[in-house]
Amino acid sequence: MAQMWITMGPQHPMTHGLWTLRVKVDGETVVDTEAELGYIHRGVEKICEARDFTQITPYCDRLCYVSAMTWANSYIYAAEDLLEAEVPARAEYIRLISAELQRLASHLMWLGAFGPDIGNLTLMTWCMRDREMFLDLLQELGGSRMHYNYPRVGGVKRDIPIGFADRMVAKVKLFEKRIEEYEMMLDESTIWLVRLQGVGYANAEEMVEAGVSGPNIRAAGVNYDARWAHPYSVYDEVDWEPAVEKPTSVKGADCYDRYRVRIEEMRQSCRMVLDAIEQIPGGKNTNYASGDEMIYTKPPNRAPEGATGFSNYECTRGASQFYIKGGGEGRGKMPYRLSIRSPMFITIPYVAKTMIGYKVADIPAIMGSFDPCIGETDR
Amino acid sequence: MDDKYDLRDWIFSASEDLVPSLLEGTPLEDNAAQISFGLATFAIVNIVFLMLFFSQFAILWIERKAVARMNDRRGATTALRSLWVGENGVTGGEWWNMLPFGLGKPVGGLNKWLNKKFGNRDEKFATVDRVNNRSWMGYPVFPGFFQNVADGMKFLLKEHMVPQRADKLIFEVSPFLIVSSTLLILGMIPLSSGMYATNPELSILYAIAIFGIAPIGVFFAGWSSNNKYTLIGGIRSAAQLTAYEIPLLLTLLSVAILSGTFNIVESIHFQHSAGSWNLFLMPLGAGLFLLTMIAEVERVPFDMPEAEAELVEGWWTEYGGMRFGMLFMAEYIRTYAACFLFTHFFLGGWHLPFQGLIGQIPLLGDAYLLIPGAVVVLVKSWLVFLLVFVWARFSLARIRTDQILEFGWRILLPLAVLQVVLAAIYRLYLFDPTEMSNSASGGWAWDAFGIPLLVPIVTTIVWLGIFFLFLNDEDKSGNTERMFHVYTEKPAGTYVPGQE
Amino acid sequence: MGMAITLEQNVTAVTECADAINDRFSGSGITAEIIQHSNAKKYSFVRISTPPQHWQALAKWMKFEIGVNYCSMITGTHFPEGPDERGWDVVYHLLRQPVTDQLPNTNTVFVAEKMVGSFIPVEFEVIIDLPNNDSPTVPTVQHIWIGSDWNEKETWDLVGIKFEGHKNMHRVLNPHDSPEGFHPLQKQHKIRYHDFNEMYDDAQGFVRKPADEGRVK
Amino acid sequence: MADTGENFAAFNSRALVEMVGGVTDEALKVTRIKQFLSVLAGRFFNWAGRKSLFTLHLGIKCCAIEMAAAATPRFDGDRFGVLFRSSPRQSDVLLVNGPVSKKFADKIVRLWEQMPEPKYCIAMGECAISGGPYFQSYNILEGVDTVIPVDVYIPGCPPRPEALIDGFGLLREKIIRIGGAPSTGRDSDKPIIVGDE
Repeated sequence: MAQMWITMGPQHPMTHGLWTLRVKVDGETVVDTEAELGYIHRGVEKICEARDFTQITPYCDRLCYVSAMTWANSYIYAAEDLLEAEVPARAEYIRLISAELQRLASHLMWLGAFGPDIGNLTLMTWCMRDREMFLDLLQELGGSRMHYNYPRVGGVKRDIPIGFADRMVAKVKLFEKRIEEYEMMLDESTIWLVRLQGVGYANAEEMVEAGVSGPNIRAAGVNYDARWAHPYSVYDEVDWEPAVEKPTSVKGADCYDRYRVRIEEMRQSCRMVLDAIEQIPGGKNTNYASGDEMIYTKPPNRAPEGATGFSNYECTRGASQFYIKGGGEGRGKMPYRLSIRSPMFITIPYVAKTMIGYKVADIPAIMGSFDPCIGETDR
Repeated sequence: MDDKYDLRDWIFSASEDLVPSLLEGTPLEDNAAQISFGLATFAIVNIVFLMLFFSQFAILWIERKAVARMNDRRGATTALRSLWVGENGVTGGEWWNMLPFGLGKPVGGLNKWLNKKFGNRDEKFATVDRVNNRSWMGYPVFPGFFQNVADGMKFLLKEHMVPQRADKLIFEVSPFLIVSSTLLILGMIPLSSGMYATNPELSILYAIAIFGIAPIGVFFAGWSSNNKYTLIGGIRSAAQLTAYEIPLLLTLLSVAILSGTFNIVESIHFQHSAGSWNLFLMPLGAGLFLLTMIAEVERVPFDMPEAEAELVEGWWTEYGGMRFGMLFMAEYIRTYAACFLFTHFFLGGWHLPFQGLIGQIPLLGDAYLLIPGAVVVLVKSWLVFLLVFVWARFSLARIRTDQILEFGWRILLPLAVLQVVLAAIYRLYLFDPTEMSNSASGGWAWDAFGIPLLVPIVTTIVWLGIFFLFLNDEDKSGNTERMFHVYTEKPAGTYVPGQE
Repeated sequence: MGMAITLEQNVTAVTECADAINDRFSGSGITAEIIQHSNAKKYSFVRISTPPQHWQALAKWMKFEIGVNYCSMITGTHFPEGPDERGWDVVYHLLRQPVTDQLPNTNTVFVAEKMVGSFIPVEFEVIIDLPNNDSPTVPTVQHIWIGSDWNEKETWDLVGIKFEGHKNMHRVLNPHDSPEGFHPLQKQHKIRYHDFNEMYDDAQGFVRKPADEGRVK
Repeated sequence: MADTGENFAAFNSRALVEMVGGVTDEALKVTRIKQFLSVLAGRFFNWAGRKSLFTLHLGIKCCAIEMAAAATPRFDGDRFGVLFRSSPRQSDVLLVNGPVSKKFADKIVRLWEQMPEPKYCIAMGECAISGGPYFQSYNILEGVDTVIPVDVYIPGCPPRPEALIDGFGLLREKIIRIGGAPSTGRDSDKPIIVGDE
């Protein structure tokens, strides 16, 4: 059969969002690919130039629709760099807990979307079922199911409610058992293994060269994580180890490694929040009023002339970075330029090239294993 | 043993009695025999077909609800009740007044009474009302059964669309090719020895031949839609069905060898007369049959032609409206037919489990034997559908195309040949034709060394042993190339270089 | 217990890098200084400012001599009212990551506190000031860091900074049929706000809803 | 008999056909079977059409996640016959769950045109209604109703899955009213808005 181009997207079950993958196939084999982005480009960077530093947080929530909390935190660290704000220790702990709960929810969403990619429909509902547990917990903090607008420059919006700690511990412990259930269903299914193993190799140096980060790199056997390499929050005080996979081939990490590393990351997140809630300064069953100095320090609301802020944050899909230029006459309350680095914007073109040589049926497996999120990609 | 309720005989004898007496004195008198035969055949064909066709809604319902339960959901809950309570209290006006002659008045009265009795009762929250109109006083009756009816009827309403650059003739014809060939399968499936539309001598061959027509329609459909997804889906379908047709044929050949007939009804009689269902004599064959059938009807894990993840909806992407509804229905009829064939070939058709033993118990045994054969067949095939097709579909992932083909050609085909050889050996050397008996208690043709039913018991145990052997044969540390083996580090991150 | 790079490690590595750059490129207009973040753990990073003509040389040197292997983001900014020598600037954020290929069945789990030398992750910020004219141009580093490829495309698409020598430059976020020279993050484009309705008139002919016509938001 | 052009038969076929036809017409008129059938069948088909709303599996932005959540255990839209199909040919409802950018505008119109009538459009979330938080953006349309006629608006950012399910309920209510009317000729002046009781 002659070679032909197939356009997958923008509306396609494989894309997990709105983008187009153009695939050149020779029979069932992928020969060439092209990624086409920008279908939900909203111009957030432009809009944020007309918002003050508190008003930007909701936009950062909406950058990535499955990990709102981590993106908001990422922005907040950049704004704190710009505004030179001090953050109380309790607020840092709460941020860590909220970010890790969000990471659990995000990875569950990923696993749930990855299941139908491979053809396993039950996985979707099971993962979404468990995701609801963490959304409930986050809802207790932020008041909304998805977009919390929770962190503030200089702290967090409000304290953890009374009883949150117990509910969270119960749910996280239940979830640790559920992870074993997933592993039982997936790792012991030969079909799952033959679909993922040996498919979609990507090695570490190539990925770093191309700008891939986060779990996708750790799947290739290298422990590199912004949480310890460019430390923020209190990750050095809680009990965790980075989740790293052993690659089984010189070719690097395959889809199975990327699946495993996220499962392990969920375990580590569980471990982290369980430890953090015990260590939290001020006690886990106290509730400070919002604005209390335990959870919030009022930052200066104007940035000095010519100041910049930068944060390197380990989001659920990799390193998200914010770079804010502040200052300027009359504009001290708003950023002069806010730039967002999205991990998936750089990863998706790379993944598209990774698919070359595999079968058409492997496209969703490879694409899904890298966990694309188009909200952050197109900004 | 024949089913007690010989519907076919009743209808034919009734027709033979009635028709000549009715036609007496008319010019058609000479042809009374043919006419009575024709009428009786028409009646039985319709009865059987309608039974098969409407019991298909049960299949759809079983799948929908079972899947929902596996997914921790509740599943469809649509009830007919909203026909008169409307939605959210909106009933579309007093439609009964639009009926002429005031004939709708009693309907209107009834409707008002029903609304008052079972309708929404102005709950405090409107949403409670909205949600509640799916049940009768809070008790759902066959919840969601009518969802599939609604789906089917809705397709009738939809606009018929043909893609502009499609090959219009083939695009229009291929759904009918698929559907009509699928309906023909139902023609020769017996519901019991007294309830079948037709019983050709070589009905097994007929079933396979008919099963082989639909793939052509699938390929036509995929090609004529002028869409790359459907094209790939159609080609995948053709490749896959070709690969799996041969093991399927060989498996059925072994069934035919074992029971010594190419007729479905006779092979069912054989299972009872010889004393053991084929399932226990050829577990390998049963497994092969199910695997190949899942591939034939294109369900997970062999649903590559409709792989939703990469091929949108596979070869039927471009079909909408009733064409899609018919294709959807045809797929379920094929699945249903596969369940029936499994029931007939391996589970003893209309015979009850342990019919010979339980039937000898006084009173209880008589009551046991009173269960109609059609009910037994339906229940068995629903169970096969539920335990094999639905369960597999919602707990397994999808295999890749090349893996499907490799599995079919390199694993299933040799196994099917092995099964043929085994069946011949069983028939020639382990089978005692003198012990066959078509009585209610059945025969004992599979005894060996004087031990009753030794052959099926040993066969089953041996194959179960082999199955468990393969199940636990994973060498987790030996193979570093990891294909097919779970080899992951756990817990991650505990490995420190230089400390091992 | 969790791990993290300590402040001493960070300061050591940052100082080493800054000194190396200052030594190597002294007198060419390239300066490296150590800046401390004022958020989180108050870590430091290297801020380099370079004239555009030396950027490729600097980039190559950084990649192969001090192991900066990761180009994470590129930010272009428009200063329409800025001085003549700084009408635009381009900021590169680069990272040094101790990532290497792994042999099968091995992995590298770093103990952060024990890392030394070039293994310590460092953050770089490269600032290139461009003169205030209509065609800001920077030499591309697409061939040095593959990761900068799409970043540069995005920067050109949104801000309009031209990357000299970039192959296959095309719009990535804006529609392909956007008018030539339309780069929305340039400051002459106001957002649709209050009185600025000119952004409604676009090439594809999308207009406001009839009901909203002339309404001020 | 020579053909004189006259027909001497007592009952010629044309007269028979005319008579039978006339009688049948009269009978149909008198018994008003057509009216019976149209009312009853219309009622039944309307029920089918509103109970089975297949939704196009189109995920644009945040609301897509809530759309997925609405199909999963806690909310379970399947209870109400809401299924997601990937092909526009097999869907009845276009659920626009995110901002429509200029790049996507003609694509979504094409998707809409690929869906067979009767079809319905639900604008889910602020972005699809009016551009939402991005109303000032240079690349976002002011709501999907600038390009597609919308039947139901579900406000929220994002609306909770319950709101989505309620939106489907209100769409059913609307279908009772409009039946299988083509999407071009509907009363778009009276949009249905969830929560606007």
